[in-house]
Amino acid sequence: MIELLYLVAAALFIVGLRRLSHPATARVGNALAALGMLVAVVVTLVDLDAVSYTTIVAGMVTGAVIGGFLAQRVAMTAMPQLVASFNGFGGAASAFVALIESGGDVATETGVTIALSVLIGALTLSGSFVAFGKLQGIISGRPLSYPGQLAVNGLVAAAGVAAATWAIATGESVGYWYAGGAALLLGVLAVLPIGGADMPVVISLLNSFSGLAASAAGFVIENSALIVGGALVGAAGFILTVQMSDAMNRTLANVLFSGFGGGEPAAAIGGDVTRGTVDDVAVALAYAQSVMFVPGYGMAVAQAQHAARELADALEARNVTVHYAIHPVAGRMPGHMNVLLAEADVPYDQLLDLDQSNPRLSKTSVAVIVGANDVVNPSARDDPGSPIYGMPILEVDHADTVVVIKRSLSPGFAGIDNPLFYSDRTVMLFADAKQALEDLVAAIKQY
Amino acid sequence: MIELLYLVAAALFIVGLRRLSHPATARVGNALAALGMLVAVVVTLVDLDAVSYTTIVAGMVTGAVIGGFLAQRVAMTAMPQLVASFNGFGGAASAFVALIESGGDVATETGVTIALSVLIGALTLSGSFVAFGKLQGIISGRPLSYPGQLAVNGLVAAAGVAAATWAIATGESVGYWYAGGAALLLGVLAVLPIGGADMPVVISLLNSFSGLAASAAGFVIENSALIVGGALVGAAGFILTVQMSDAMNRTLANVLFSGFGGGEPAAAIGGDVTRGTVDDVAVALAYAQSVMFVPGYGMAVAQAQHAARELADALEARNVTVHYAIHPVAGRMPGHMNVLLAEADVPYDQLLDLDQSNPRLSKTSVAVIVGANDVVNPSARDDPGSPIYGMPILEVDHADTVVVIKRSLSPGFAGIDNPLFYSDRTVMLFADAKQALEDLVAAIKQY
Amino acid sequence: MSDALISGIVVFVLSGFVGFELIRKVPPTLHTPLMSGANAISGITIVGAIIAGGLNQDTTATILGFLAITTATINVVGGFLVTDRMLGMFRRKLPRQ
Amino acid sequence: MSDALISGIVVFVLSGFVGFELIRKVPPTLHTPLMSGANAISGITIVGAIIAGGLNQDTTATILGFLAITTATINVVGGFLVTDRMLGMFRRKLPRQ
Amino acid sequence: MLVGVPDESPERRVSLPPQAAKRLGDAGHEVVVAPHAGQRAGFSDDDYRAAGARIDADAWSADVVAVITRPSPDRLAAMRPGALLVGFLEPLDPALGHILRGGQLSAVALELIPRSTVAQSMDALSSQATVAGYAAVLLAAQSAARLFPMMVTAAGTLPPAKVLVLGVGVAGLQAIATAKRLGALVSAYDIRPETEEQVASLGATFVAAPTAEAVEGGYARQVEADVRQRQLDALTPHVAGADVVITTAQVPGRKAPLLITTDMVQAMQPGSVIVDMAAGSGGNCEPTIADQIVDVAGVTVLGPTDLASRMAGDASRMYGRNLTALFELLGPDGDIDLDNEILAAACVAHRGELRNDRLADPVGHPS
Amino acid sequence: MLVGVPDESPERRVSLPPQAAKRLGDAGHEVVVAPHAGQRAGFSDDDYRAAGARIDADAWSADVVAVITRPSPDRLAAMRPGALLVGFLEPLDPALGHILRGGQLSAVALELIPRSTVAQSMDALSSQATVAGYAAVLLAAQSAARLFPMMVTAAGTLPPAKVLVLGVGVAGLQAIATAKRLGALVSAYDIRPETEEQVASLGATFVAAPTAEAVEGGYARQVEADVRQRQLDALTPHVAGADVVITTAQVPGRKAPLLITTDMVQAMQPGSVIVDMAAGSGGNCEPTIADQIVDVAGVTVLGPTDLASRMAGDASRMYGRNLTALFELLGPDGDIDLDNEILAAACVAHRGELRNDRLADPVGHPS
Ligand SMILES: NC(=O)c1ccc[n+]([C@@H]2O[C@H](COP(=O)([O-])OP(=O)(O)OC[C@H]3O[C@@H](n4cnc5c(N)ncnc54)[C@H](OP(=O)(O)O)[C@@H]3O)[C@@H](O)[C@H]2O)c1
Ligand SMILES: NC(=O)c1ccc[n+]([C@@H]2O[C@H](COP(=O)([O-])OP(=O)(O)OC[C@H]3O[C@@H](n4cnc5c(N)ncnc54)[C@H](OP(=O)(O)O)[C@@H]3O)[C@@H](O)[C@H]2O)c1
Ligand SMILES: NC(=O)c1ccc[n+]([C@@H]2O[C@H](COP(=O)([O-])OP(=O)(O)OC[C@H]3O[C@@H](n4cnc5c(N)ncnc54)[C@H](O)[C@@H]3O)[C@@H](O)[C@H]2O)c1
Ligand SMILES: NC(=O)c1ccc[n+]([C@@H]2O[C@H](COP(=O)([O-])OP(=O)(O)OC[C@H]3O[C@@H](n4cnc5c(N)ncnc54)[C@H](O)[C@@H]3O)[C@@H](O)[C@H]2O)c1
Repeated sequence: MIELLYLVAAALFIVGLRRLSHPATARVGNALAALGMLVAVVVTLVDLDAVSYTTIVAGMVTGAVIGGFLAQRVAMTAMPQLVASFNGFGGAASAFVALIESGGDVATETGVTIALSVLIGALTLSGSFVAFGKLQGIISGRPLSYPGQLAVNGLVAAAGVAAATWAIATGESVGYWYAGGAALLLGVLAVLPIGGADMPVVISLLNSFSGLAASAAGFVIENSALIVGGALVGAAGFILTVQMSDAMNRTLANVLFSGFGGGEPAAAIGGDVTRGTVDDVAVALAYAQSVMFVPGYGMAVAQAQHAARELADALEARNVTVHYAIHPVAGRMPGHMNVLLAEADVPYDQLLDLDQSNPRLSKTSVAVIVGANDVVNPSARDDPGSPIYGMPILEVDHADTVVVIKRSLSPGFAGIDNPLFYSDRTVMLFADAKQALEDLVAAIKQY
Repeated sequence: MIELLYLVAAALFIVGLRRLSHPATARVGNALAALGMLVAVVVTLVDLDAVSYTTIVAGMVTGAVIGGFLAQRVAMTAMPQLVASFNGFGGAASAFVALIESGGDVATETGVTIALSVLIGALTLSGSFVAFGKLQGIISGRPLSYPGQLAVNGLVAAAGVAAATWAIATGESVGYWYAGGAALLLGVLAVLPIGGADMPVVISLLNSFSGLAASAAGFVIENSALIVGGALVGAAGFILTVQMSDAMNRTLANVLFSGFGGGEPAAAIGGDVTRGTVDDVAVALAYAQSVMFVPGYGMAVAQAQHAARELADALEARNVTVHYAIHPVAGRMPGHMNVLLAEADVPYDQLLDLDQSNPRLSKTSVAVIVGANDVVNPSARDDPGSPIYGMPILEVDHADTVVVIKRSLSPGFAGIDNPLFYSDRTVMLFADAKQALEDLVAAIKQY
Repeated sequence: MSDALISGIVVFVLSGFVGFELIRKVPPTLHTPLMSGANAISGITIVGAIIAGGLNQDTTATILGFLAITTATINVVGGFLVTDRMLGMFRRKLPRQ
Repeated sequence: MSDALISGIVVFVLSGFVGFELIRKVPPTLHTPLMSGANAISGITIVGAIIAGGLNQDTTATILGFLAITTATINVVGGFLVTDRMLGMFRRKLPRQ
Repeated sequence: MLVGVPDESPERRVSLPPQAAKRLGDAGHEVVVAPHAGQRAGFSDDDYRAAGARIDADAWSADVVAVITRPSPDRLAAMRPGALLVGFLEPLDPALGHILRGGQLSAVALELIPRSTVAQSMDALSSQATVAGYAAVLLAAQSAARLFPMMVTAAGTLPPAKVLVLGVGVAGLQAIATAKRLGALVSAYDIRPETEEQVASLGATFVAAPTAEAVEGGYARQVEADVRQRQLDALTPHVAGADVVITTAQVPGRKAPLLITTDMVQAMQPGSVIVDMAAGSGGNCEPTIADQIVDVAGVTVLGPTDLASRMAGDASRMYGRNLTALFELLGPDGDIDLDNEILAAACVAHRGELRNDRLADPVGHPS
Repeated sequence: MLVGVPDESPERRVSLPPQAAKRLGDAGHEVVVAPHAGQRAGFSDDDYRAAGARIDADAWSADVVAVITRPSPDRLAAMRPGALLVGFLEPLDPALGHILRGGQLSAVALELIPRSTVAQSMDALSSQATVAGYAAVLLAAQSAARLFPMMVTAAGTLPPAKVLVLGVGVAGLQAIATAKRLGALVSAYDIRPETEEQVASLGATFVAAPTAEAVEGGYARQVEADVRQRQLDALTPHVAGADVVITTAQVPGRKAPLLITTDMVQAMQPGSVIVDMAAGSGGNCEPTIADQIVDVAGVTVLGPTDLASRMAGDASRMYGRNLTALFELLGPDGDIDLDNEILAAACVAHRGELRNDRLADPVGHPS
């Protein structure tokens, strides 16, 4: 019976993970997975004929208090590092379980699984805490590299494997401890060289590892719940890791071994601007209440008017309110935006001029700047030294979120820099306007 | 070891099935699955310490000859019924395996699995062959219904379960045979009332059943290869069945119990025309070499010009050549199509008039008629009695495949029927032109 | 319940999940080939037929064994071959040569 | 190899397939919550910790058991709670009130 | 057969441009063109010669004489007995019958070509109305105080001009399409209910006003007085709000229906424009005077009757195409096969014998 | 301050339409308008009264006199010393200096407003060029033998008209946009290389011919003789193939560059049209005569200088917007703050003192 109840728990994990990967069902998914965990724990406790429950109760209470406290109190901005630390604890737990079992007579097969559990668990532990330190700013986010790095890591890894082999062969359980020590060191050495900006990918990979460690521990104590749950996380976590590096346009190998992705943590890549992906922007648009398109000369150059209209159609099909804000001097001739949007058959009542747009912008969820620049430059309003000071602008910085679609950070007609791009409400989507809008249309249909 | 090799076979099944569900990799997928089967069979034979190989060799040779012969010789049009018959054989095999094991002393647990295997296997066998008969025209394709049908089926099912229960309880193996007999009857009774046009869905469901039967047989002989392989097919087949009824805009329950979907087999639904789905058309377009759009008044009414352009863009991105054939009297005013396509920014050099289009149409893979009717009516060419006889038409019937997008079979301006719709090269996509084209754009991006 | 049964159930449930997750949106043109391929895989029962048929207990069992092996082999061999034939046609039909 | 090991491997491989197939294209906004949720599930090792820790062999084992249970519980409780918190914020952040 | 193309000045169009003459030549016919016949449409005598035609002042004595507008009686006198006259012959005018009978002439009136799918290639009413509808919008755009497109500019936001098209036949549809291209906000109205869908098919808005299943052979019928009044009432606010109104409503054989009264014109903004394309048959707008510019309280009312002629080149090209398609139905010497549905409908006289029913009831066969 | 709006007939536009007068009134200024000043643009005296302006024949004695074109010297004599004159003053003409000095007048020439992003709301050259570019296309479309849009019809397939725009400034861009809207196949050329992207941004094709980084303050410079010849050679085939050519090329303070020779015109198809928008400064086309219709071997060459005036209503509205934006820079009595970059650039005389550098070198500050 206990096995079948574990199977129920596993099924809940599976359904939970599936839902977690879709925006609309994620929260329920998490709850289902938690329910699965509850089932597994209760079944175990009921079935257990333990010598003493003291340790168990003490450990669970302590852990619950610490975990609950951290989860509630830590600032939202520190979430990634918190997850890293939790993950480290999970790896540690698997290693501990294996170490407990390493005492006494151990079959070779079991020895191998103990070794795997200890090695992977310890590596996860130290790696996760280095990642935590980098994200928290305790350790420098800069990639730390020195010559012969890979060789050193290889040596440490070999030492760990050797210690484990010795332990398995001789039955000397202290060998597993040595192996664990080597793995701890390896975790530190492997993560230190990776830049802070790449930490999320590293944490995800370590998360996949902690699944494998749990699975290995499951082999040690011959428990199917651990094997199934661990394998699930191991595999799903790996796929997620790959997707995360894809989203950064990197390969996983490149993330792990290049020492690239330097600078401070957070998503700040390529200067001080926040760079978004098509998917980021698509989700923001799909769940927005109102969207304001702000076309400029770049829309004309890209001939992106039809794509803009398509995106607007896709959003309206999701009950998002859409308008277009036309600045009097957008483009390169009077009425430039009008002629293009009329060609794309945008209804006239969606076109707003400056006076109509600005009051609306402060109530807009997302302003999408399509190849405009000077006409949304806040220095015309804020910086008396600017050559365009005094020109009325479209105050897109009053919207909740600003998405800027252009190919680079280069300036527009007036040849001046635009502080909007560096605002923390702004997400830059660097691409040709037509391509970006078409990609957004495709992406939105997924959500 | 044998278990691990079975696991390899299972992995090959999984990878094979996954690839089978994507057009570009389907054939490789099938090969991988076949390889998995080979591994499983070889492993079994090697591991086997059989009393006699005669039966085995004789059976395998006979089966291979029959199966190979049928697979090579049967006409392509008879494929669905061939699959049905193969499926029936599979179900029979599982039932036989269970029956062999039913001799001698049998534990209750095993008895249950034997019963399941026999019941499901026998049901699959008879159901599949009824489906075969309906598709082959041996049995009438018309849904056959009589009052109290469900009650009768319920009784037969109850009898089967009762016989099986008796067999399990008493250990009388003949009870399994009775149960199998009842299941055979039930298979016939359950499938007979369903119309010929719905047979593909029924076969798919029975296919899922034959997986379950194999899995049950696996439990009987405690063989993990059968359990895994059977469960895979059971689950995947079920999902496929649901998708197939979705594609017909029906629920599965509706297919099984409504007796609807009458008429002859084949995809002929709603008269003599071939009705296509968006996905059918999308695949045909995605893998075409050249596509000719033929717009008519319906494109104008639907204001589908932008959607047409989007679809053309999506096709061109796949290196499909796209043109538009404009008939002199398409629409309701001279130049009607021109003004709309110019609005959608279709390049002038893609617009062909009558004289330019007709030579090209015979070299066109797919002609897509977007809300045109009279201007593609072959009776203007072929039927001297037609009121429009003598008017030059766009000879779309010279293209390899013709897709007609309109809302119904209603006639156009001239008020006359159009034989094009009933041609066997023609697929009708009944929908509003704009909606259909937008759906096609979305679908094409999947392939 | 026997251990074998329980571990069988675990394996069965997990395989079922794999099967469910495996099939994403399939284009209708592939419905029949996929069904046919899946059907061929369900011929895995051939392994059972070989094992059971090889035991060679009595005449009935031998006959049943022969039948089981034959039908299962038809399903497997015919199934994979016909799927391949369909897919071959499918590929060729679309682009015009 | 022991039967337990073999059936363990079968279960492991099948679960791995489920895990691989489970994750389709995930929107980047969900990357962190999904990672966090998956991490909480990897806390299933708590079951192992309870079993191993409950054996209470000697002092080292007791201490290790306590540590294992504590760390695993932190992972489970903290993990699920923090995921829920993230997702709650995510929902609220997007549509403006 | 010998086809004659007379000089129809002051008409700017020519019945057969050089391209059409070439097509006829290729089909084995001979074409004789009066000197300078094509000049006002941009075709020189050399172009005709290059197309294989003969330049000769005596184009009237051919087997078939192709004209655009009805010639004066003295010109018809130059035609030889039994010859065929083709063109817009105003077949309702009883004077016509008299001349044709006297000259023993055959005649095909292009106005009577059925508006059916097969006959569309000969439908010169359609081809000329297409050109006229386009020209009407250009004229309106030039005469209006407003630019048609919406423009958000540094010198203020110009809203799109509001264009109202009354009568959605061939010319009306073309006017809708052209005004919409230029960026105007277009609405339209016609008495025939099926035009609602046609208006939408060009992306314009249909104005809710009474419609009636009032169709004969595809043409509108005259409507009852009470419907007329309800029409006017419903249109009044739309006319008042429009910057440009283009009217095209006609009922064959009758005076054009009145759709805009002087009061309604006065309610419009100064600077607005009305182009009344029905001016030739009395006009849809009360103050309209054919071919004059009338100013009503700052509103410009134009009644041009020569719109197609203003684009004489393309208009002649299309007309020539219509005629060559028609000529394919004729016998070797221009004989008319009265069993042919299209010719039977459009032939008003056969060798001097008047086909009176056609003269009396000028509405063609239902398509 | 008191703003005067004189009657400038025969000019059809008016410097301040009623809406602009109302905006000035709301800002605390007084506006005096000469009787019938707005009539030819569609604005009645009553409209002005309703907008709060005073109708008075003596509009010349105001603090600020707003004109469109440069007034004759005798009219300027009616201005009071120290008053400000604003409008298109043709600042290059030395005669202007004489008058201004004599009358102790201040003057702002709108031609000299810098073409920069901040000054765009006062840029009357742009607003009037916008209207003119649109009007030029309407004029060309009416004069051409071809319809602009492509039409596949039962009366044959009409190919789209080929329109070539030479000079892609404000007017050229608007001409491209308008011709494209009407369905023509548009190509364009300008000497400034950055216009290639601008042409593409309207969906038209750039013609490959020599370009040069020849820019001063956003304007084109005159180019060397060899470049000029290469330009002509490169343009020749494109001009010959065009149904319509619209030329807009100007170099401030110089005669307009010659882009089309008489030979090139003769190589065009009869029935083609050239609209030369640079006719006022000598024309881009050799046979052009300002404000006349010239026929060169069947090609119509038009040199209208009053294009913006033809759409007097909207042109005046935009001009009025430009002026009210400019007036916001002025002091309470119309004083000019010469520290303001825009005013410093455009002010040609300050209380009779000529700002000579501006008169000598009329090119504005680089933006
Ligand atoms: N409206 C008029 O009448 C007129 C006339 C003359 C001058 N101007 C001036 O032009 C400016 C107009 O402002 P604006 O905001 O419309 O334009 P802008 O300030 O010139 O900026 C346009 C932006 O579009 C981007 N872009 C260009 N091609 C693109 C492509 N294919 N895809 C995506 N982005 C592209 C460029 O950035 P990347 O290179 O990074 O992509 C550029 O920064 C004003 O300064 C105005 O004064 C206007
Ligand atoms: N070009 C001209 O100058 C002119 C003028 C007058 C008359 N005509 C005549 O009009 C005809 C033109 O031929 P055509 O082939 O263009 O048109 P058609 O023969 O009138 O057929 C149009 C088809 O479009 C379909 N349709 C309508 N709305 C639709 C929508 N929203 N989505 C999808 N389909 C829609 C209709 O079928 P469903 O209802 O089943 O959807 C209809 O059968 C000719 O007979 C011609 O003689 C032409
Ligand atoms: N079969 C074909 O291919 C074909 C080709 C061309 C035209 N047609 C048909 O021929 C018919 C006539 O076209 P036309 O352009 O010569 O028409 P027309 O010039 O005779 O009249 C113009 C329009 O005025 C409308 N009208 C008449 N009285 C009116 C009133 N009181 N109020 C409002 N509108 C009024 C008519 O309905 C018509 O649409 C149309 O039905 C058209 O679709 C058919
Ligand atoms: N900053 C702004 O917001 C703003 C606003 C309006 C105009 N502008 C700029 O002002 C400048 C002038 O515009 P404009 O319309 O008044 O110009 P313009 O009337 O002086 O000249 C018209 C065009 O003719 C071109 N030209 C001159 N010589 C030529 C030759 N030999 N061959 C071909 N073309 C030739 C010029 O390059 C110019 O594009 C442009 O650069 C324009 O972008 C800027």
